[in-house]
Amino acid sequence: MKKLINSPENVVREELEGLQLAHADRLRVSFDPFYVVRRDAPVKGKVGLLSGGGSGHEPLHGGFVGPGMLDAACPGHVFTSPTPDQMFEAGKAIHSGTGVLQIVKNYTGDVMNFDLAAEMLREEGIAVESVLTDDDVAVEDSLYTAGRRGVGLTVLMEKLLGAAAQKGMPLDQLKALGDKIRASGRSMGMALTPCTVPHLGKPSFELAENEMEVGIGIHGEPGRKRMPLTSADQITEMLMEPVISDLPFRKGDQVILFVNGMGGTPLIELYIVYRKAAEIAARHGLTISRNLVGSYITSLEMAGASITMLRADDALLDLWDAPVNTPALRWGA
Amino acid sequence: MKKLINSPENVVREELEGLQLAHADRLRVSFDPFYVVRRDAPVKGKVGLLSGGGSGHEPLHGGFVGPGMLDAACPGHVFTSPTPDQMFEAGKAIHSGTGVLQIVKNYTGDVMNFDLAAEMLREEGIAVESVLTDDDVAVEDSLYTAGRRGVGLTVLMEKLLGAAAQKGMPLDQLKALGDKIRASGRSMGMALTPCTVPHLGKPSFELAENEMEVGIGIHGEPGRKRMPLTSADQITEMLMEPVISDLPFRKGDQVILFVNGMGGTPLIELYIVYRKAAEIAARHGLTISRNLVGSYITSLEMAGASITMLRADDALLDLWDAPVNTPALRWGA
Amino acid sequence: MDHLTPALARSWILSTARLIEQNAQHLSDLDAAIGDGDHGANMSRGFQAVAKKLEGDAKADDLGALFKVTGMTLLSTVGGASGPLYGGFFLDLGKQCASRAALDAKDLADVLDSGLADIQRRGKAQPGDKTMVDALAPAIAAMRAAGDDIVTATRAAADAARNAATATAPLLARKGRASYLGERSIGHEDPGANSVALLLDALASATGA
Amino acid sequence: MDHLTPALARSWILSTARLIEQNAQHLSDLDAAIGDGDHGANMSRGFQAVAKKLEGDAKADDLGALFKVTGMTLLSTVGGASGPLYGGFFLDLGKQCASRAALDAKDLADVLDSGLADIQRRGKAQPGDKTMVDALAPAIAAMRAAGDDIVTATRAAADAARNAATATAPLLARKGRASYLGERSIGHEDPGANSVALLLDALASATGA
Ligand SMILES: Nc1ncnc2c1ncn2[C@@H]1O[C@H](COP(=O)(O)OP(=O)(O)O)[C@@H](O)[C@H]1O
Ligand SMILES: Nc1ncnc2c1ncn2[C@@H]1O[C@H](COP(=O)(O)OP(=O)(O)O)[C@@H](O)[C@H]1O
Ligand SMILES: [Mg+2]
Ligand SMILES: [Mg+2]
Ligand SMILES: [Mg+2]
Ligand SMILES: [Mg+2]
Repeated sequence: MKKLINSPENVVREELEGLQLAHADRLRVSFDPFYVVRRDAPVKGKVGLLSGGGSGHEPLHGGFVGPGMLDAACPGHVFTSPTPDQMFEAGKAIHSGTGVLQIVKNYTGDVMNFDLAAEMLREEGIAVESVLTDDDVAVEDSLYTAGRRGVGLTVLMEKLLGAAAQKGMPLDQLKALGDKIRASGRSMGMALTPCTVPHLGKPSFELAENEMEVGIGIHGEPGRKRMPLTSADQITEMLMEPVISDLPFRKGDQVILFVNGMGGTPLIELYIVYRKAAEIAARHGLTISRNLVGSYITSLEMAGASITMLRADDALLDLWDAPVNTPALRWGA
Repeated sequence: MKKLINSPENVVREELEGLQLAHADRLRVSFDPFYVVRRDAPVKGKVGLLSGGGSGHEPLHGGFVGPGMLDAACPGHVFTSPTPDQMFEAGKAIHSGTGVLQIVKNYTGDVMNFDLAAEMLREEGIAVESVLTDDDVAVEDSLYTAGRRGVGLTVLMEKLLGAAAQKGMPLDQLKALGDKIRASGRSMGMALTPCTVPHLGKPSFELAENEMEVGIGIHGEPGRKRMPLTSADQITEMLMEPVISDLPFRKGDQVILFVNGMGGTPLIELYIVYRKAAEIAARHGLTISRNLVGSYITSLEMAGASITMLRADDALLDLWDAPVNTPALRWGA
Repeated sequence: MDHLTPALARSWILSTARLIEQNAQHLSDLDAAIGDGDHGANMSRGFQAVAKKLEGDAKADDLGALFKVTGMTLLSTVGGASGPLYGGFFLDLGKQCASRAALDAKDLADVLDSGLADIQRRGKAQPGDKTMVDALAPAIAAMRAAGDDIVTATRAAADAARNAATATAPLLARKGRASYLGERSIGHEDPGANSVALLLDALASATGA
Repeated sequence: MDHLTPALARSWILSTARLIEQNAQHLSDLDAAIGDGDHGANMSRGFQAVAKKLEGDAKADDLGALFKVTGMTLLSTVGGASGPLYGGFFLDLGKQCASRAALDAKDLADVLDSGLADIQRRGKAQPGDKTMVDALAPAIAAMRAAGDDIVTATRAAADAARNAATATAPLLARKGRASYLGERSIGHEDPGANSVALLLDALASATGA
């Protein structure tokens, strides 16, 4: 295991210390329990936006705390859902009287821990709503699984709801908007290499030099199928096709196209994927109204990429364009 | 070799196609010869800022083209300096009558090719100046080497001169400012893993599971010394100490601290390095007035990090804070 | 020995902590095969915290308080799917035992059954879904079938849990992360079923000691 | 055969392109050891472009034009350090030959010496710095020493370049990327010296054919 760390136990704490030192102008970090919060929280008259999940997906979620996006983020241990006391304390810290909206990726652990936190917050008299992301088309959505995983759409959800909350949208409307976004976005990812969770010290799965794993999530879990490694163009087809046909996206749709790196894949390769994804979108008569290319929701140092598409009307595009000022996503401010 | 590419020969062309498709609002790409240029070039009354170098360091330089930073960037093949005809055509495209400033990393090939381009541009009656970056303290700067390499400082140089050019600073003053920045910044880097140049298909060097390479540049060349892998804190000391003592940075200095990832190192580790770097800076009585944490000047998928420090007065800090709107660096716009 | 007293319950929890610690790597290895490889770390972090809490806490001298502090601590330290499930399980045990000095074998089975119901309410897993439920349900059944002697009953439960954990291998996972693997989850034992087997092994040791 | 005619010069360049192509991997391997591993790719990209240019260009029928088009093409296709050095070298040859129909052995040595000077002016390398200069300089000296027969002279130059390229191994690099390695550059042959050896081998083949 080759990592720039001091000890596996201290990875999350030390990362948070670095995050706080680097961005003290925008955020502060609570260390007991762990959460990252806007420096100016609670923001008067604004619904508090709360997210979180296992660490190892940086910049998600801590790097998205700031004006125009999240009010607080709760990091768990690496690839492990955070605990309810974190969301409970963070929720209280960001509640300004207008309630708290939780953005939760659909993983059994995340859902149960956020649910517990919501109960605890409600007992304090705080109105809480939750929005799920479950955009990963690699998972068969049926009664017989834990349901689709929340992956790349989470980044777009946090940006869009962040903008809406910043504009003063009340809790129930935010919840409805979140559900609409949830219903309008789909993702699929693949890996060229596994990643190594620090305290395990060995790769999460094995892949031969000529193999890739298609349909991975973001937790270093193996994917749905293992295949011979092929070209970027073919891989992009393999990701785009199920994304498009699942929603389905239809001729004439405006979309936000998000090409995401899993952590160890350089930007040069993401643009090669973007090129093909844009070509495929055009072939289907889709208009790419906005895009995002980079490593925003990662699996440690895993090499690979995921593609997320969100059908977006003009109102969503306005929210996308609204100013955002976080460590990892910033424009207009 | 596991990469999201189609064929080694087409990596640069296809990456540029993706870059153009994703950022057509800000830039366009010339394919014969290769260069990336601001969509609104030439910008009236503004000195044209031109840089370039081998590909494989993305987002450097193409990702830094846009208002407040570069007017054009010339990408060579992977890890190979671009050719003079590229800089010649790009230089003509961005010249609005007030001349062109070249930002050149100090590598034999880059220097010679940019020099040839400058000669060609001058023959066209265009005023050309060049600023070198040679901030890598890992290289002994003596008569007996090619001199220090230009590494991380290049990113800061492009941002700062970009802001100054945007404000209308004339060519000779830009050149002087560039020389001042050159004299005020130092860097050092290390690698945990090598990288693989696409057309070579095998790693640039070999490193055992318990080894690291200290004093690497950004071209996949082996570093100055190979050592047993140690903790992030000790590695950070190993990078910071020579950076501080070389300039030297002195108690009371204001600095911009830049912790850079080499491409395959996740953000979580960069913040662990930042944490220690900030602590060391404080120990030396340095004030970190601004910082940058992320993978901005990379070596393909190499895992590792570099640290750059630049002594900055208030005028430089103002330039740092000025709006910038490029694919990879953006704020205030 | 025919009752689970607060002293025995405390030794149950502490001995679970020790067993989890010894088997953490194995639990994580099982989780790496069909999940994300953190089950051992999660459980060991949680039970180490519980052990520390109990060692420094003389107040937890009745069953209700003991299980409550165990549940609260697991809830705030384990995380993942197993945190709320194990945490909720012990919180439920705490509620059931609030006013009881000790449990006989039948009480114990009832209380565990209530805890199991809490796990199923929260996680919505049915027997056969390849989760911790698959070890806990047959263990409680075996405990009931074994009669009134608590030593025999808990040993029977431990054996049943162990066998049931092994028997999760051929199942197709329908809950938790392993369900993402579909057919590929077949052939691997469920990590949570294995940690349940340790929990019940510790219970048998505690009552049998 | 006592002159380098345009036809022979053309066959020199084309045969260089072939030799570079055959040895590209080897040149890159040498460069990987002490540089960045692209010398073979750079040179082969450049000389393939030159070959294509020459095959489609009947006009380059005098020495001056032939070398000029070679230099211009290398300059705009090779990149790296070797691009300006080889490009400038051939541009200089082109200038020297502007009004000459053919070169005898002595002329050829003079012209190559001028090209070498251009390389040194641009790259500031001295003999012993472990660069292409270390192969080119002794090759020209051997050519002069071998007398008037161009076949003998170019064969002597090729042999000297080959030996000199091998002899760069023990040197400490002082120019180019290899200089960053300091002591670690010792023990590896210089890639550029090796491509010069191929260039002169091609010259000997062209005149001797
Ligand atoms: N819905 C559920 N109901 C019951 N048990 C579950 C459920 N989901 C997961 N589990 C149990 O949790 C175990 C995994 O726990 P752990 O690895 O700690 O959490 P995570 O899956 O979040 O990484 C599984 O082996 C399974 O026994
Ligand atoms: N300053 C110099 N003078 C002469 N030759 C040089 C100089 N710098 C580099 N070279 C030659 O160039 C060769 C490397 O070329 P190449 O690998 O194509 O370029 P780069 O070093 O830019 O990757 C070296 O082996 C050396 O012979
Ligand atoms: Mg987990
Ligand atoms: Mg090169
Ligand atoms: Mg797990
Ligand atoms: Mg080279």
